[in-house]
Amino acid sequence: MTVPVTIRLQKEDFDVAREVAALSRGRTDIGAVVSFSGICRSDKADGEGDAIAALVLEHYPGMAEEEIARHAEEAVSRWPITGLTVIHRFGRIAPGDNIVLVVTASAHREAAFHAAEFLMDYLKTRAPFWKREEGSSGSSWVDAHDRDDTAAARWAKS
Amino acid sequence: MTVPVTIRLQKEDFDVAREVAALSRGRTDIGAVVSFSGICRSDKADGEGDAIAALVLEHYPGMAEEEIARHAEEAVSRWPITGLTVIHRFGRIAPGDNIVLVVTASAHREAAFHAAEFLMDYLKTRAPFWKREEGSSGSSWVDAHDRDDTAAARWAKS
Amino acid sequence: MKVLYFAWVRERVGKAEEALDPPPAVATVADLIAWLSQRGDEYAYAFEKPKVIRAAIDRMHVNQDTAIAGAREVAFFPPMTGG
Amino acid sequence: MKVLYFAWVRERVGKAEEALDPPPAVATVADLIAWLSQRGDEYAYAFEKPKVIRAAIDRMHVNQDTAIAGAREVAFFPPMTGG
Repeated sequence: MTVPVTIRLQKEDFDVAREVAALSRGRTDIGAVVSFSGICRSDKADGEGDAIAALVLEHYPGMAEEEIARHAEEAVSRWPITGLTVIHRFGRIAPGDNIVLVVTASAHREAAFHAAEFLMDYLKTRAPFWKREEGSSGSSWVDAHDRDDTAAARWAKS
Repeated sequence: MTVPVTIRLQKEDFDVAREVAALSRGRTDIGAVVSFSGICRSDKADGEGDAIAALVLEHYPGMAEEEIARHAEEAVSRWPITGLTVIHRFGRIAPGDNIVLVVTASAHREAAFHAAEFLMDYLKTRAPFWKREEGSSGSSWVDAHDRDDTAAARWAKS
Repeated sequence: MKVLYFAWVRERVGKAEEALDPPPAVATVADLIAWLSQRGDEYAYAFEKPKVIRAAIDRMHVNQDTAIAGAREVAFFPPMTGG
Repeated sequence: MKVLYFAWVRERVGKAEEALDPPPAVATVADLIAWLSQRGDEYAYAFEKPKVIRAAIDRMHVNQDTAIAGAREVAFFPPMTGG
């Protein structure tokens, strides 16, 4: 059976409840649904200076969808999941607003948790998105974190 | 600052979206919200025989709340989370319906994921709830899984 | 002391709770299980595999070698299957 | 070949994309970075730390020693910070 995979890149906000319901509605073979919502914080990524006014997310149209699809496919092949959804916003996002959503469904909780963590770690390090912080004193690009690379590395197949 | 912890045992269903929103609304210090929904499957826990008609969840009133509260407190002390919610239903639950919800919020995704997994592993093995499966040929208590004990054991402090 | 039973332990004993006053020689949870097992067939059946039985004293999980002195509420139940 | 720039690479180069036809001696992604760096100050600035720059060929991540022969679309960008 084909596992339903939904990938959307959009400027608009998303509705966590609708996406969770979409993966489980009308099915009785799903025991676990994990959702991860990534939200814009107001503190700067480097922890210094003033609060940010907004994040601006730039992406590589075309590649972003394809790269996420490749990792979604890998998640489906590695864990017995029954459905997954990835939504990533781009454009201007205010503190407190949603940035990214990953929802995974499975018969068992381990698979749902692992697939969601795997997808988030890869979104952080491999999906072609770049964050710029806008503040009262100008704007600057967010640096990549070594700890995100470390987190992603744990999923590498030996 | 006190971390908001919500624990509810109830017969009624819950609303994932409302609980996710309650943890993050009006705050700009939260970067990650993880939700886990445990859902009633129609296949029997031992994989044998007919589909189940319903699960009936019995619990130990008083102890269940206290036991969940102890683990919520431990999660708060182990990870930098900014809020958590645990809702566990009891009574009769039909296939496809919600059983349990854990929502964790944090500045960072690792803490939110770890705290949610920790709480679920402990709910499975330590919270005083017992599932009975009702089917066309009678009803029977669900056996505990060794793999749930193994999952919970990984959180033990050395 | 109030003794509570849950899930199939409750079903086998045939009641959800009762007030009991075990003799002083019944010192631990294991002693209490052994003492209960001799109260009748329904108890013997409920506790036929004592190692499977989990216990709580005053709403805290305890091992079977825990002393019951001072306990107000002792509960017996199968391994938990919540979540 | 279409060459794309993103984030601060785009800002430094001063454009989002351009069509380029590098000479045959430019064989790898690293060669292309070196060749671009000599096209002007804006490129030299964008690629001043070539090891930091990530590259994709036809929308797949590649290492800088990857050959560019046959590439339709080459993209340069900083380490990703999505999610």
